[in-house]
Amino acid sequence: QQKAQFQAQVHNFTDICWDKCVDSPGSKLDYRTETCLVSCVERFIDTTLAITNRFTQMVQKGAH
Amino acid sequence: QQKAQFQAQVHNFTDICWDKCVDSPGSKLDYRTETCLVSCVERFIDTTLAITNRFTQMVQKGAH
Amino acid sequence: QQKAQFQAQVHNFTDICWDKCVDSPGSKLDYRTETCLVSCVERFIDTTLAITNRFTQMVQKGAH
Amino acid sequence: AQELLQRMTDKCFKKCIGKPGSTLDNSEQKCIAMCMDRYMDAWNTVSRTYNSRLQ
Amino acid sequence: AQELLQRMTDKCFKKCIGKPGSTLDNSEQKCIAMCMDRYMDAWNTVSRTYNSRLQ
Amino acid sequence: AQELLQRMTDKCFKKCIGKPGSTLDNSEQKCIAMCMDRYMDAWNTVSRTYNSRLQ
Repeated sequence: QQKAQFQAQVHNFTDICWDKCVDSPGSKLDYRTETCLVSCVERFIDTTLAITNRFTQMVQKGAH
Repeated sequence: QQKAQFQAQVHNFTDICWDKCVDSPGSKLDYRTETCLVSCVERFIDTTLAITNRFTQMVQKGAH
Repeated sequence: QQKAQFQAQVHNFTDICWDKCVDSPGSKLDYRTETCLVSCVERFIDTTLAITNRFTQMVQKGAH
Repeated sequence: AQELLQRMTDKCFKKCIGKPGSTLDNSEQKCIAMCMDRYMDAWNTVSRTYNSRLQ
Repeated sequence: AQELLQRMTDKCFKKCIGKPGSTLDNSEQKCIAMCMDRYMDAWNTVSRTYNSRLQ
Repeated sequence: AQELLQRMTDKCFKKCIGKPGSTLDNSEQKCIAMCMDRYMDAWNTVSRTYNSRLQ
């Protein structure tokens, strides 16, 4: 079940990062696109963490 | 369960109306954006009602 | 249940092909739009088959 | 029909309502009615095409 | 809150991260915080409007 | 693999088929094959990156 969740996330990230990084698919995955995909996943996870942390703080302060 | 349905609709409306009304998020929810959000929800509900009524009439007349 | 699956596909195809073929809805479904919708469904099914076949071959050759 | 109504509402709201105003004005109402008819036409065309492909 | 967090993350990532770089830079972090606040404002406005319409 | 095939088909149909014609022409077929390979590359890159982040 953990594997299913991992795969669901990979599908989701691939969907989002494909749109951000791939214009027209070429005959190879070039270096630029690969770097973009790696950064996209990393920054998406950073964004998720930033939002979750900030939200938790707000809830604890009762601001929401 | 009614609360869950209400919240699901709020998520859905926020998604649609965010794209219609918010270009770049500013330091406050300005008056213009707030008005747009309120109208967006109201007009979306109007659209739903208009479509549902018209569809019901069609089904009753056997036009579909 | 087969009927439900058929209808789910029709909803899905209509969604995709509406975006590809209909710019602004007119007072009739004109010939050009109708032709586009028919081709859109046909080509989408072709694409699905092409991708599924190629994927199956890859799995059989152990390339993936 | 629930699924059809939902998808039709989403598509026609996006097509017909530019900046939402204080009421659905006349041209928006006409656009919605026309969009709805064309969406059902499209649904029927797609359904027929898919069905004949399955034969 | 899970659903809210997920949708907010999707929207704010799309709005604030143009080309993803090697870190979240300062302006991206500020954009995310602001986007998050505005998204919750929007959620509350929508919720209030929908609720009063149901009365 | 069902989910992968579905998402890949959606993305590659959108990228490779402009105005759908009476057959899949040669350049569309090539585009689909290439798109499919790149989509799987992307999936693998994403999977590796996410996995190393979880360690």
